[in-house]
Amino acid sequence: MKEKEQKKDVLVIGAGIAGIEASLLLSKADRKVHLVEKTSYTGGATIKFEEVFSNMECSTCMVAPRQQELLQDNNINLITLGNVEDVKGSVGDFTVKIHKKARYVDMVNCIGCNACFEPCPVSLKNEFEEGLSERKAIYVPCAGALPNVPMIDTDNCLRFKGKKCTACQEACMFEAIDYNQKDEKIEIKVGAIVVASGYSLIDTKPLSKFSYGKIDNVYTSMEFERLYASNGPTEGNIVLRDGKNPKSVAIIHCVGREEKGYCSSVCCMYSLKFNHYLKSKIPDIKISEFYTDLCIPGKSHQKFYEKMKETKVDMIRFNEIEVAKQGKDTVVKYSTKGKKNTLPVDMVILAPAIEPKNDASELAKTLGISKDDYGFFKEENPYVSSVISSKPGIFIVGCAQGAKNIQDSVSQANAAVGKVLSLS
Amino acid sequence: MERKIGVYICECGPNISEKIDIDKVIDAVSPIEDVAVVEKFKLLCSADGKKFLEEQIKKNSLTHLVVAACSPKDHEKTFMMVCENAELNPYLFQLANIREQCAWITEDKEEATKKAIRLVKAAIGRVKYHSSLEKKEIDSIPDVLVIGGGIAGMEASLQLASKQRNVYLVEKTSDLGGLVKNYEKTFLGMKPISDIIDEKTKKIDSNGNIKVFKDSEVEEAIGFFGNFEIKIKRTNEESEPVEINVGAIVLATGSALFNPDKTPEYGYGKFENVITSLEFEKMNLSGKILLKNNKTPNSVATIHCVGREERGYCSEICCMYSLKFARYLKEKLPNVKVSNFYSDLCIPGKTDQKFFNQTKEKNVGFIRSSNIKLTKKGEQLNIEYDDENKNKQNLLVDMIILSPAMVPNDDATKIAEMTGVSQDDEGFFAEEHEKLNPISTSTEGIYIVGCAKGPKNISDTIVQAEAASGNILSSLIPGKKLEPEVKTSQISESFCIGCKTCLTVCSYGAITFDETKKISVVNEVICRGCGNCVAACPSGAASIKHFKFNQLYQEIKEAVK
Amino acid sequence: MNELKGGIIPSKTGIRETIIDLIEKSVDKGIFDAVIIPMKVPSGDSFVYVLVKDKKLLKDGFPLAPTMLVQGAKAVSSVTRLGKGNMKIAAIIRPCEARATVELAKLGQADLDNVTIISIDCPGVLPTSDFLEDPDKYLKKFDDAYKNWDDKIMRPVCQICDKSSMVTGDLHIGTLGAKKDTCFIISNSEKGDSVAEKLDINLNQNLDSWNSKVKAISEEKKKKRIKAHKELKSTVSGLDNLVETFSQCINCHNCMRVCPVCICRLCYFDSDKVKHTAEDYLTRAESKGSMRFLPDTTLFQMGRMMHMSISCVSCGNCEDACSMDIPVGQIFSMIADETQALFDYVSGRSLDEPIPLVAYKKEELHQMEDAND
Amino acid sequence: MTKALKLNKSAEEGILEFLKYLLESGKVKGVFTLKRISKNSAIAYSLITNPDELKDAVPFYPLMPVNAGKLMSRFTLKEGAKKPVAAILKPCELRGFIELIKREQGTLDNLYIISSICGGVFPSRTEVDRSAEKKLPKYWESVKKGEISPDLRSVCKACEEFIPYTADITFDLLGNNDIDKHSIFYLNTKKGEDLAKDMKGDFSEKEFDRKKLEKINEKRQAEKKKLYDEIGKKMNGIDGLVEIFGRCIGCHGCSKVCPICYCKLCEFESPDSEYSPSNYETELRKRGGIKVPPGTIYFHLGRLTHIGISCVACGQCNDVCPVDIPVADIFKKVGESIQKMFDYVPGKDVEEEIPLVSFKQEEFAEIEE
Amino acid sequence: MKNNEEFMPRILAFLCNWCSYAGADLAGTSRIKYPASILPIRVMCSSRVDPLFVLRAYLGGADGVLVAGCHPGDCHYQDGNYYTRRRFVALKKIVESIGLDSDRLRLSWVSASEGQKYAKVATEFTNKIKELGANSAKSKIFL
Repeated sequence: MKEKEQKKDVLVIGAGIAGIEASLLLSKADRKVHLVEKTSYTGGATIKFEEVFSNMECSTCMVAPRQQELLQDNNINLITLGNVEDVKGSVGDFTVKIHKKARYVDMVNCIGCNACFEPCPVSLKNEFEEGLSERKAIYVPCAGALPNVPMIDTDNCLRFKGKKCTACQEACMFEAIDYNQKDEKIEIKVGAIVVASGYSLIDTKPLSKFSYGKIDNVYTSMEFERLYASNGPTEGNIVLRDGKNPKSVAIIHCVGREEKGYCSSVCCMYSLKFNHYLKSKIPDIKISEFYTDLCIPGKSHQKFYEKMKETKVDMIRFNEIEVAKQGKDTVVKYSTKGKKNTLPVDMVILAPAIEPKNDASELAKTLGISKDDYGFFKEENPYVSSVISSKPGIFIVGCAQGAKNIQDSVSQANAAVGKVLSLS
Repeated sequence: MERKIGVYICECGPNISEKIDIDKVIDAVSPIEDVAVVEKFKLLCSADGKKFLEEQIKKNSLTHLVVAACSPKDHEKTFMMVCENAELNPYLFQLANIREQCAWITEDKEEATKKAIRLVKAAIGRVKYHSSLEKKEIDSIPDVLVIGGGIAGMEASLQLASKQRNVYLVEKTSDLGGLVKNYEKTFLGMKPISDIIDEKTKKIDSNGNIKVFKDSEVEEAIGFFGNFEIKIKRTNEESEPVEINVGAIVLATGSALFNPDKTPEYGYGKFENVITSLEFEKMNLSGKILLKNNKTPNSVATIHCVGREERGYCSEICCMYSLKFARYLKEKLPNVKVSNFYSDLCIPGKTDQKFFNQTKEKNVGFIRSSNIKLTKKGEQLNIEYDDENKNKQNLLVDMIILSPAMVPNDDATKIAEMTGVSQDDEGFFAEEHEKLNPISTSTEGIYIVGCAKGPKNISDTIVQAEAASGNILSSLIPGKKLEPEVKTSQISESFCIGCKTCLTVCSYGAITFDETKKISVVNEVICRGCGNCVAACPSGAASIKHFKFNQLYQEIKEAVK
Repeated sequence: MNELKGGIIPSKTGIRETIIDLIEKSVDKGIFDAVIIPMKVPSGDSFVYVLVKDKKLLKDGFPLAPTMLVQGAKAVSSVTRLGKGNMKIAAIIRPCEARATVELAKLGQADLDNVTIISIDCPGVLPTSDFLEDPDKYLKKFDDAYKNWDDKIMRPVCQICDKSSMVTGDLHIGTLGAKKDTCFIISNSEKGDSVAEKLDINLNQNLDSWNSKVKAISEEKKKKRIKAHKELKSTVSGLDNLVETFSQCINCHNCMRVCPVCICRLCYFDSDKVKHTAEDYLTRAESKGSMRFLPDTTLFQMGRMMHMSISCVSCGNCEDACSMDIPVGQIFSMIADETQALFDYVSGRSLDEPIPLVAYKKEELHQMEDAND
Repeated sequence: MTKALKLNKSAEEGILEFLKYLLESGKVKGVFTLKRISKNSAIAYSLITNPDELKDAVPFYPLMPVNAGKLMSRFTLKEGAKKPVAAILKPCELRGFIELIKREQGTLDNLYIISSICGGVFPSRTEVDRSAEKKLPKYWESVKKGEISPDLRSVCKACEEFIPYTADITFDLLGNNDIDKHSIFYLNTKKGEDLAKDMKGDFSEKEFDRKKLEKINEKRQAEKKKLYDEIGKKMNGIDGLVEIFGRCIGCHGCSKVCPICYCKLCEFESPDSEYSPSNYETELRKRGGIKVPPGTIYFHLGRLTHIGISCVACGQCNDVCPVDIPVADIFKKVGESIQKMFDYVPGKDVEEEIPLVSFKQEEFAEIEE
Repeated sequence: MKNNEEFMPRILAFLCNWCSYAGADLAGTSRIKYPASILPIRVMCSSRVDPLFVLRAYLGGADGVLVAGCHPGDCHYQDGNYYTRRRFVALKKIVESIGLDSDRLRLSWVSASEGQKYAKVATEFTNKIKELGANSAKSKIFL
C-alpha cells in the first residue's frame, strides 16, 4: 500500500520570538516556511522591552539580528498583516487559507526612508506605544521596526474614508505607495503547523480596585516598558503624564491572578526588573513592590532578586490591595498581616495576568485544536510533550500555550521544530 | 594583478542625493589609484540597480566593488549576491554607509559631503586589501551521543533515532529512568510515572537505531560539531573503551538533591523520621508509609525550601511535589494530618494553582514560616518556627519530609571539563545564550537539557529534550555538509610564540595548542570570528579574515587622512 | 674603473648650505619630490634621517651630520623596500651608507629606480657616546676636524676608512682639493648626469685635484687600515682571544639591529634554532664544569660574519651601538676586508656586481681546495 | 615565622659555601649565578656544575648584564629542567621570570630560586669603563646601612620591590649590618628548607626585620617621587614625547633586552609595521616630512600596551639604549600606573592572572562616562 | 549661516557590528542629528579593536577615537567586551601617564536600541574634542 506523499513545508503562526526562532531553525533544515504575522512587523512582544531579565540584556540587540536574518532568509515567506482563515486536512497535508490585508506600501520599492509620515494629516494614538505617543495613518510602529516598511491604517486614512488625500504618495520618491493594492487570499499546502500566536495582558479596567483608566498615573507593565524604552515615546525618560519624573512608585504584582486562577510566572521577575529600570534612571526614587507570593524559579533569578533588594526596594506582601485617590494624591491602600496601611505614590505600575490573545479561540476553532480552561491552547499531554496539540501535526509554543518567559518559549519553539522534523 | 575598482554611489532617491553633494564625492574619489569607474545611480538596491551593477562589474571587468549607499544591515547581502551573479567574489566588495550614518544625521550638506568622501575613500582603501574568501564545507556525522538515561535522555534519544541516524545512549547506572523512576506519580494530573518510563523504555529497546550503554561512562570526547570522537567505558570493569564517532552530544546528566546535613537545624540524620523528599518518594512507591517503629504516622509535615538560602536559588518544583506528597498521604492515609511549611509558594504555570487549590480543599495545612528548628519531643518531632508576624510557634508531628534544593550531579564538573562545556556559578551547565540558545552551549554541537542545566519539572525537561533534537535535526542533516563561519581567525606558525594568550581569551575553545610545535592553532570550524584573539596577540601572529590588519588599517588611514 | 666626470660649483657659505641650495633648486625644478636627509632632533642633541617634502623643513636639513645613528642605507630601504613609489627621492648620505644602500638593493631591500643617491666626501663620524656627552662642543669639534680633515676624534673604523670618497651613488659632492668657495660635483650615473644637466652644471670639468687628493688620502688610510687590522688580529685572533673579546657581550644584538646589511626579519640567532632544552644546557655545562649563559656569543658574532661580512661596509654602527664597547666594528671591518678580497669584491662598489655568495665562477678559489691530483 | 639558616661567614663566603654544599651534596646539579668569566674580569651569568668553578662566582655582584629572568626562560623554555638547578636571581629578575612563566615561556620545575633582599645594581656602563670594581666598597657600605648607593641605576634607586616574593630562599643583604660577619638565609618554602637541611650552621625561626625594611622603602619612595617628577616634567604632550623619543633610532634594543618582551618576532618588526610608498606619500602630504624609519613613538607606546602591565622596572632598557633615552624610567612610571589599576604586582604570584587576559564582570563602570 | 573657520574634529569610531553599529544606524533611521565628525569603522566585536589601532589613529592625527560595543553582559560573543574594557582602561592610562591627552579616547556601550545615546555620545565627544582642539600629532615629523 502506497503512503501518500507528505508535504514538507511548514506554517508558522505568529512572528514573535517563538515564531521567529521556529522559522529560522526550520529554514536551517531547508524547510520552506510560511510565517504568518497578524501585525505589520516582526518581533512580537519581546521587541517592546528595553531589557530582559535576569541579565538585563538589551532586547533589541538580542532580537534584531534574528529579525534581519529572517527577512533575508529565502526559505522563509513572511506574510505580515496575515490571518489564517481556514485549515483543512491532516498531518502531512494541510491546506491553509490566509487572508493577507493590503499594506498599501510596496515591500520591494519602499526603502524605509519614512518620508511619507510627516505629510500625513491624520494623527492618532500609537497602539504599539500603548497609546503613549502619536502616529500617522501611514506609519511603522516604532523606529527600527522590521520590516522597515510602513502600512496604511485604512480605518483612519482620509483617502480610505473617501477624501482626496494623496499626501503620502506625493512624498514618496519610490512609487512605493499603492492605494490600489488589494487584500489577497493565499492558499498554501503544508505538512505541519506551529502555532506561536503569543499572548496579551488582561484588561485591567474591569478590575476597578486598581483604578486603571480612572487615575492618570496608574500604568500597566507594558505601558511602563515603553516608557523606559530608549526607542519609545519618551526616549526612555520615565515621566508621568504631566511630564514630571515620579519620586515614588508602587509596583503591584498578581493583578488579576485571583480572577484568572493561575500565576503568570513572569510578573514577579519583570516587576523586579522594573525596579532596576527605575533606579537606573531615577536613583533616589522610592519603590514599593506589592506581592503575594514571590515566584522566581530558575537558577539565576533569586540572585537578581537579591541584587534588587540591595537597592532598598520595599517588598510588601499584601492580602488586600486597592489604588485610590486621596485628595490630589494617588494612594495604595493595602492590608498586610492583618494590618491596614495607606501609601501615597506618584506612580502605580500594574503587573496584569497574561492571557491568550483575544482571537485565540477563533484560531483554535480554525485549527481544530482544543483549549484549556483558561483559553490557552491545550497540550495533549504534558508528559508526552507540551508542544503537541490535540491535533496531530499542529504544535503549540510560547505564551499561546501558557504564560512563560522567553527562554521557555524559545525552548518550545525549538522543541516544535524537533517534532516537525521527526514527523515522517 | 591589476586592480580595477568600481565605485557606485546610490542616490537613494532624495535620501542621499539631497543631503550629500554626490558629484563632489565622485570628483574626490575618481582620481584615486586603481579606481576604474565611479558612477551614481538612482536606487542601487532596486531590481534595475542590481541589474545595472551586475552589468557594470562584467562590462568593466572589475576586480573590486565599492558601493556607497545604506547600512550593511540593510543591503550588504543584497550586493554580495549581485557580486556572485557577476562572478565576482562577494568578499571583494565593501559597502560604505553614507545614509544612516551620514546623510541622515546632519543638516549640514557640506559636512555630510566631506564625511561621505572620507567614508567612500576609506571603503576604497579597505577594499584594495580584500581577498576572495570561499565558503568552507565539511562532512558531518549525523549520529548523536546522549549522556544520561533519565527522562530527558530517553526522550532525546527517541526523537533523534531514525533510519539515517544512530543514537548512543550512555547511562552510568544499570537501568534507564533516572531519578524519576523512584516516583509514583506526576504532579500534573497525578499520572503514574511508571507508564511514562516503561513506554519510553520499551520504545528504546525496540529501536534498532538506539544503542544503549548501561553502567557506562563517557571517558573522552574530543573534536567539534559534526565530528566528535567519543570513548565510552564501562564503569567498575576493566575493559577496552568503545570508540564511536558522533556529530553532536546531548548532556542529560540530571541533577541531585541538596544534602540536608548542611542544614543541621532540620535534624536530618539526627532524628528518626526526618526524611528527604526522595526517600519519601521511595517509601511511598513501596506502598508502605511507615515510621521507623513501623507505625503509620498520624501527622506529617513537609518543609519546603531546604537549602534554598544556601544555594541561592528556588528549585522551582519543590512546592509542587510537596503538594503531591500531601495527595499521596491523603490517598493512602485519609486521616493523616498534613502541614506544609513554606516561605513563598512558587506554583507558576497555568495548571499549578488549580492543583494547589484542590490540595488545600483536602484540608492540608499551609504555614508561611521562617527560622524553622527541629527538636525531638518524646516519640514526636517538634517544629519550632516564626509565623508571618514573627511570632514564635511550634507544631508536633510524627514524620517530617524535607524538600531539599536541586543541585548539580557530583560528576557535573568532570563532564563539563571533558566536553569543554562551561558551568554557571551554581555548577549547572551554562547555556550559550540564556534566552535565544537555551539548549546550546558555547561549544557548538553540544546541547544541555533537563535538570543538568537547572531545576525543572518533567514536562519542561521533555520540551528541552525535544528542543535539543530540534537543534540537531535541523543542523546535522545526513548527507548535508556543514558550512562553518567564513571570516575566521588564523595564526601564523612562524610568528606565534606560544604564550597561549589567544587561548585564554577565546570564548569558544576554537584555539588549541600544538604541544610539539609549541604554537597555537585555530580550529576554523569552531571559530566564530569575533577577532578577540587578534587584538590580544602581542606578536601579530593572529589575524582574522576580512578584518585583517591591513583592511582595517587602510580604512583608518583614509578616514583620518 | 673608468674616469669619473664632474664639474665645479660655487660653495661660498659652507658645504651643508651648498647641498641644501642644490636640493632646493632641484626640488623647485621638480627633479626631486622629496629628500632623505639628516636632521637635528627636537631635543637638539642628536641627528636622524628624515624624508622631507616641505621646503620650509628642508632648511633644517643637516647633511654631513657629526653622528651616524641610523645608517642611511636603512633609511633608504625603509622608504623604498615595498616599492619605488611615485616620488623622485634624493638621498643625501655618506659613501659607506651609499655602498650599503647598493648592497641592500642587491638584496631586494631597496628599490633605487626613483632614488638619486648623493654622497659626500666623508671625514668620518663621531662615536655617539662622545657626542652625547656634549653635543654642541662636539659638533664644533667635528666641524673643525672636517675643515682640516683630521680624523682623530672620529670612530675608530672611520680613522682607517679608505673609501671615504668612494663614489657608488649617482652624484657625489667633493670637497677635497677644491678651490676656495667651490666644490666638486661628480656624476656616476645617467641619473646623475641628467640631474646635473637640469641644474645646468657642466660635468666636463677638470677633477684632477680632487682625484689626486682622494687617491692620496685613501692610500694613506689603506696603510693605516692594514696596520690596524694586523694589530687587532694579534689581540683578537685565536679562540681564547675571541671569547675574551666577546666575553662582555650581553646578547642585546644591538650590533645586528643597527647593521645596515643585516636584513633578516627574524635573525637566525633569535630563532628557535638556537634554543635548547635545560638538559642540553646542563650537559654542556657539565662538560666544562661551568658555562656562560647564554652560551654561543662567539657563535653569534661569527655567524654574523658568515652572513654579512661579505657585504659589510665598515660603517662602525655596530660598534657604536654596542652597550658593552666591544670593538665589533673594527673586527668586522678586518674580517670583511678578507672575505671580500677572496672574491675581489668590494661591498657596494657597483650594483652590477652580484653578491659573491649567491654567484660563482667555474674557475676560482682553487687555492682553498685540497690538492687533488 | 619562617625558618632561617645562619652561617658565621661573610655574605660573599657564606653564599659560596652554601652553593658549594649544594653542588657537592648533589642536591642540585647546577648553579646558575653571576661569575667572572674572563681575564678582564667580565661579569656574566653562568651555569656552574663543578664546585671548583664557584671560586669565580660573584652571586650578589651589583651588575645585571642580562635580566636573568629572560635567561631562566631561555633555560626552561623548550622543556623544564629534569635535574635540580639552583638559580640566584635578583628580585626583579625573579619577577620577570614569573611573568614569562605566566606566558608559557618557562617553568619552575626542578628550579630552586635563591634571591636576596636587593641593594640594586650599577648601570652596565660601569663594567665597560671598569669603574664597577672601584665602586664596590662604597656600594656594600650603603647596602649595610640600608641606604641608596649613588651609583645605582636610576630605577634601582627608586625600586620598592627589593624583597623577593616567591623565592625558595631569601638571602639577607640590604640593611643587614653584619653581612661581613655572617650570612642569613631565610628558608621561605619547603623546597628551600630541604635545600638547607643537613647544612652545617645554626637554624632558627626568624622573621626579617619588616620595620627596618619599611624605613628603607621610605627612602626608595622618596627617590621614586624624584624620578617620577623629573621624567614626568618631560612627558608632556606630544611635543614632550617627541623631545624624549625623537632621537630613537628604532634599534629596538630595549625590547630585545626586556625580560617581558618574549615574541619571536616583535609586532613592530612584522610586515604590518612597514610603510608602503603610498603610506609615505600620505604622511608627507600630512606632515611635510617624516622621520625614517618611522613609527618611533608608536613603537614605544605600543610596547607599553603589550608589556607595561608586566614591566618589572629592572632598567635593562636604559642600559642598552644607544642614544640614552630613559626608557626604563618612563616604563616604570607608566607601567606602574596601569598595574595599580588592577592592583597587580608583576611577578608577585605565578597563579595570579595577567589582568589583560582576564576580567571581572563588575569593574571600571566609570570608564564608560 | 555657518562659520567655516570652525574646527570640525575628525573622530574615528570603532563600532561593534551587533550593538553599537546597529545603534548608530538607528540614530540615522530616527533622524537624530549629531555632528558629522564621527567616522564609523565596523568591527564584528569591540574586542577586535587592537589598542595599537587606536594608537595608530591617535598618532596619525585623529582628533579623537571612540570605541563602542555592546553593554557589559550583552556581548554577542559571550564576553569580548569585558576584554575590550580592560584593554581600553589600560591604554587610556598609558596615554594619560605618558603625558598625552587621554580625553581624546573614549569607550562607550551603545545598544542596538540606543540611537539616542549614540547621538548623545557623538555630540558630547565632539564638543569635548572641540575644547581640546586639533590633535597636534598630525603635523609632527619625528614620531
